[in-house]
Amino acid sequence: MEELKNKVRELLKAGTVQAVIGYRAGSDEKTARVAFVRQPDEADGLILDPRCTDNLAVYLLKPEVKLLGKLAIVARPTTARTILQLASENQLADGQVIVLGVSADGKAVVELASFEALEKFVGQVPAGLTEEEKVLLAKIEGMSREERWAFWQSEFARCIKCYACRAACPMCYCSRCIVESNQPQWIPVSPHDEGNLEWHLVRAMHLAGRCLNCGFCAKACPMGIPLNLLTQRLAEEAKAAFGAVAGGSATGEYALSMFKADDKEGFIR
Amino acid sequence: MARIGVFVCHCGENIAGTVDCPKVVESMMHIPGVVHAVDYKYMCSDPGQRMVRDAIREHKLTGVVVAACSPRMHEPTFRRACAEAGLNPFLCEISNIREHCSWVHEKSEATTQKAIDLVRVMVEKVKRNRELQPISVPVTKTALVLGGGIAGIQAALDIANCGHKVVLVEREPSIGGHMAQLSETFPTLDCSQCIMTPRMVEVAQNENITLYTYSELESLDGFIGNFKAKIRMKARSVDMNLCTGCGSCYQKCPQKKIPSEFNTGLGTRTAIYTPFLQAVPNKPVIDRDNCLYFKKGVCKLCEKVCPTKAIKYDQQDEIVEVDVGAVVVATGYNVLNTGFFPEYGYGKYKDVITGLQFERLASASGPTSGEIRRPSDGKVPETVVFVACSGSRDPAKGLPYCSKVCCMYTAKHAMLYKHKMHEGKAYIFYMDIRAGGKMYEEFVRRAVEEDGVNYVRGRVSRIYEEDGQLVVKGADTLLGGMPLEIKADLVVLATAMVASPGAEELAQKLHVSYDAYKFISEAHPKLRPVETNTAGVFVAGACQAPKDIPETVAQASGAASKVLQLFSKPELMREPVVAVVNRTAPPLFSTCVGCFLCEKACPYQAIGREEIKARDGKVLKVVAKVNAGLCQGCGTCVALCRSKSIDLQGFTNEQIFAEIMAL
Amino acid sequence: MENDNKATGAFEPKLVAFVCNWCTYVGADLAGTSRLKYASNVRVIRLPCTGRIDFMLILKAFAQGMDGVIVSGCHPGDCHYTVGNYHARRRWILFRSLLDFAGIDVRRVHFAWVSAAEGAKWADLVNKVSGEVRELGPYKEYQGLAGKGIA
Amino acid sequence: MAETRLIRKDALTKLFEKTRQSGRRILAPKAKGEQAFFEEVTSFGEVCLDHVQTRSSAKEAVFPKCEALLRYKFGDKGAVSYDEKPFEPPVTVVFGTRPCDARSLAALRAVFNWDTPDKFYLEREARTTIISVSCTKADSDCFCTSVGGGPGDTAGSDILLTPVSDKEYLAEILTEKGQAIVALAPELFATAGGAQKEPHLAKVAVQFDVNELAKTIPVTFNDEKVWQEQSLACLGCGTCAYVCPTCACFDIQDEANRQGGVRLRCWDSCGFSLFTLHTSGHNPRHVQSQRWRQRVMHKFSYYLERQGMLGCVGCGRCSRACPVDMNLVEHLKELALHGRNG
Repeated sequence: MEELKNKVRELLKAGTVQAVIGYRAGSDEKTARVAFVRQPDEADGLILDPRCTDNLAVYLLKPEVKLLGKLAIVARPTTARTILQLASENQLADGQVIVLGVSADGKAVVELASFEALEKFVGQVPAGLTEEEKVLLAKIEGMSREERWAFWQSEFARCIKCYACRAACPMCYCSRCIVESNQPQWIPVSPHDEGNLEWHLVRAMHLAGRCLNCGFCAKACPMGIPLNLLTQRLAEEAKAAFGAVAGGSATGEYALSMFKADDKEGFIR
Repeated sequence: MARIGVFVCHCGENIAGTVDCPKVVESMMHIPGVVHAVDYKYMCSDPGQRMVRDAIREHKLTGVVVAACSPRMHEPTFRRACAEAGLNPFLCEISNIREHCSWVHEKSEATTQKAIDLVRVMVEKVKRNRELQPISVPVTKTALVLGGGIAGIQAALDIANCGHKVVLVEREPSIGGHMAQLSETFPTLDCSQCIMTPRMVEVAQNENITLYTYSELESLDGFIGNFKAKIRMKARSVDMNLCTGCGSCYQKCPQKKIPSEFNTGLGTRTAIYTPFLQAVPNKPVIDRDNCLYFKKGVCKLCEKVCPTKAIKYDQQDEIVEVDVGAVVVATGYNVLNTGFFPEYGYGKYKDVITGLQFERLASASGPTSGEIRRPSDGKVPETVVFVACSGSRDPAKGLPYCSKVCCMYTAKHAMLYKHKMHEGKAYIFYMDIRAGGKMYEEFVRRAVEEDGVNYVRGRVSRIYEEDGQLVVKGADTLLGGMPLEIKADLVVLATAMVASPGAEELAQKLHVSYDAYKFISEAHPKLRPVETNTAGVFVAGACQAPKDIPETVAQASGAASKVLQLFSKPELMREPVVAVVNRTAPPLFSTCVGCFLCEKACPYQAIGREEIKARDGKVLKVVAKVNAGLCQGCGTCVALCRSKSIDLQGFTNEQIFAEIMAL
Repeated sequence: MENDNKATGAFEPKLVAFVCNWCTYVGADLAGTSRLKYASNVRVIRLPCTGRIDFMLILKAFAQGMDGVIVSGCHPGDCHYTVGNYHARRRWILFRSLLDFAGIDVRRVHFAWVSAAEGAKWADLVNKVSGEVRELGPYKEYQGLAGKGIA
Repeated sequence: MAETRLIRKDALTKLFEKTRQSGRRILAPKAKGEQAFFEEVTSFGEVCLDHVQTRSSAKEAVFPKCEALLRYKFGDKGAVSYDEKPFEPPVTVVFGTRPCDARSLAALRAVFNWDTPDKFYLEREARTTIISVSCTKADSDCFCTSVGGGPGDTAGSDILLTPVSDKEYLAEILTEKGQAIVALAPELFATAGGAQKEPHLAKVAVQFDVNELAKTIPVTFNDEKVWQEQSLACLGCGTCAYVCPTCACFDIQDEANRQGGVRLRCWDSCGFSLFTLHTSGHNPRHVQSQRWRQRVMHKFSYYLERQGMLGCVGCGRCSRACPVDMNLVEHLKELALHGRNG
């Protein structure tokens, strides 16, 4: 922890960066929240513990945050992968952000100034679903189709279309989301059942091959819809079908921008 | 507010026979925005087109839907008619109620309802059509001709003689193709090489033609007028610039027992070789699979004897890239693998040969210098049996199609044999005689009447050997299926013509379609016989379907004229079905967020990047930009774009969405 | 699209086909030229390439009351645009898996390669899909979404 | 009017039955995961009153997230015919609201009955009965007492139940609508005797002086820095507005197909950047700090000016639901301090 604070102080003192995005204590003992550290002494307030799960990469593209100057960011492996994925989608340039990579156990902190270093860093941490997540997915997959439909309908029925899932997702950076495209109006704006189903399917498809499974969308959902299951399912499919895993490199190929001549196609007549 | 006119064609009885056309018209009048709807017997006729033109003027139409046959038939017709009446042609759409409706369903209410639905869908689309302007693209006036047989040679010469550059690519070490292998040609019996070799030389001497032999197409990118071809020049192991073609090398080469491809395995060649004496270019290649040096690391005799030090063992394959505006595919054919009919004993009995092998036997330049001697013992055969349709017209075991040339060349073979061996007996087993062609029927009659060739109508069931003697077992159907056994000294199988090896891969490289037999598909079986479904790629000769020399030459000249037509103007007008990236009010400028995932997916590398700058030159945003010249309008980017910032003219999101909503 | 069989009152499925311009559309033309007969349930929407077929179109078709959807284009290797169908295929693989996971009946979404030469395959495809969807009955689940959740 | 009775907890099952038999639908908190949401229930057994606060507010009953304002059909040539059916929203009992939620109705009504009476809102409200349950516990996000409410506040409720023992609720029957519910099963309501609700109520500390805040907040209006700092973490999602019991902003959408369409009113949020976006591309509130300021100013300043009441009932939902832990009270205190210091 001291290591992190020292690094942050150093970076700010040297003027290498103007702000560091990290975590600080939140409203209660169970919560951590984002910190934008701009003075070396503010580094004292930084924390790094199991509460710190938000994918802070979402702030790297926020215009107001960009105005702070050059940024450093405290990144667990998932956030680091997010940064690489954003890089592969031309949203971040090499050297634009200094990443303070936190090892999976949350102890070691390494300064990663280039994408190459970041790639090595994430390469050491296996990506993919946890056993717990796999069990939950398998549970839904194990349902009959009618049960799955009923399950998701009951979940989606609560959706209020606040788009917190979109706001929290670092990969949802479109300057105009498809739901706001009204010529034509692809997805009904209204939070009725049809509009909700279409929104959640489209959101998931748009993240297919791009989702880093940080879980911020589900955490952000005020209605408790487990919508990260959808993107997890697609991530699993993309991995199984194409060997595609998002966030491995800054020049990574997007699973849907490429193909193999022998991609499986058992379902096509 | 849209003012749409709907024109429903009866197509005689073709549509009106199953679809209630007046009812279609009536239902259109209830759709908002439709101000005029009418049906007519033949909308594509002059009076029909006039109805469209008049209605555009009279009703101030902003869009036209013609409900008729497939847009592939008359979309250009009606778009032209609209343009003549002052309506942008891209405001006209065709609703296909013939091929997709009246021809495939019985007369019923449901069929009429389907027609109504299809037209309504198109009405909703056309309401959202925009005026578009054709895109002009520059044309590279160089043609790529693939295949150096008679088709390729003819096309190359025709194009080159009109002053355009041609790149001619041939897979073998020499041009000439199958025609160079033939002895005499039907129906004139003039010597094939006598008419072929001068044309080959003409190619070599034509300064507009760049010849790449022993080369193959590696890839073709781009689009009509602007292709980029990569050609793999296989390592010849001989420096073409240094070699004078003196022939010392192959005279000294110790590897002399290699079956000659040119002589269809009936003669031999050396490891360093030219396929035949009149080869163009007349410079050898080393067959590395058979060369002692390449196999065992010793020999190098050819290097020693070469007076110009032209032998280069370390030569590598080389890729050359050429910019071309058009491609003529003339890659020819192959003869059917005789493994198809083991009962004929090909491969088992040396004296059962193919028609092409007979050509070499009969050819003055062949392994027997034109004397017809059988392969097994060199004896001049006294009885020769020819088996027509070996594989052709045999859906059960062989191929369902007719190879078209076998009837004629079999007659020719029998005649050539009889001319050289007057006492010999020639039998031809045939199914039907197909001699449709100028002087063809007369030619066959001559074989029967003047040369005494015995035609037996029936199939051969088996060829076997009995006491060292070939026996052909068949039946004569004209004699009530009487079984027939003929003792033969030589049997010639008129094997079917099939696509040349690698035809499928080539078609895929060229992005042209091909049929079930890997013959390249023409764009239209009647009206566009030398075009393919890829603009700028034309087809000539037997790679399209089996055909004889006159037809091949005619088609090659046809393809050449299509190329010349393309080259006749500095620019080519293309349909504006291309993708565009949107523009919005500042500060957004475009909803494109610059992820460039479309850039990676575009099959044509048509998507680039554009900086949007403020007045002071500061870059505000980098967004995708479509190069309209490169874009072919597939729309893959559109489906990929999450924010729908890129759209495809002619098939916009708004249009397709409206079509679905109109279902 | 009004397609209920008025005479018998039996259920007739409503189908839409999104097809590419160069293979399946021409294949369907060929079925016509060959006067093959097939079920009249399907309405064809022509797009340049399967690569252009947005997955949204499939959702919108169901929302519009379709009981089944056909998506068809050139065989692998035959794409007029070289690789549009390969891109489409990847999209379908993921989208289909998502639909299934969300409980949407993937037996109502049919993907097929139909070449310009396969008029008979097209006719057969339409007949088969019509038959299969007829067996499944109207897509009540999806159609039932309309208006649901509006107070 | 107010009458006080006692009702046994186990009698609520019967009351629910009677209520439903009378044709009323009942909305009540139902547990889902770690949260509770207002949903339609068929029996008291489904109700969960264990949570300090439901995630979503009860405004859904009077101001649904998606509400049809108008339905129409297309005829020949697109001619429009309107569905003339009278507006008849369901007769509803909302059970288990907290006093803060009950109080929020006044704030909503102030908006919907302001310049032009909104028949949809007013009709729904007229047909809705609120049976609240006093708070016996609170959490750190609760601040009703800072904005004029309280854990046993009766404002806005038709009946207020306060648990006075494990088995009994003290029932304050506050309005005619409340009486009507009692009348469905008067035998369930016993005389109150001497039961008092105050000892059972949660203790909610006052966190700031709302009157002072009303004066100091406008001072900070032009202090861009403070708004920027406060909103730096804001992701611009609409969650705070959507869970807020008093947020009344809505968007109107027409959804139509070939046959006809419906005009819908859906919730909206001033936190969205598109909320104020003009067609020209100009956005008067073009940065998140301005949008955050709007939200705070609206609730604590503009509402007071225009409606004579606060636009906040202190339920704390926005703080609880915010995905990035933006805490309203914390920010309000900071603003008050800032304003005080000029």
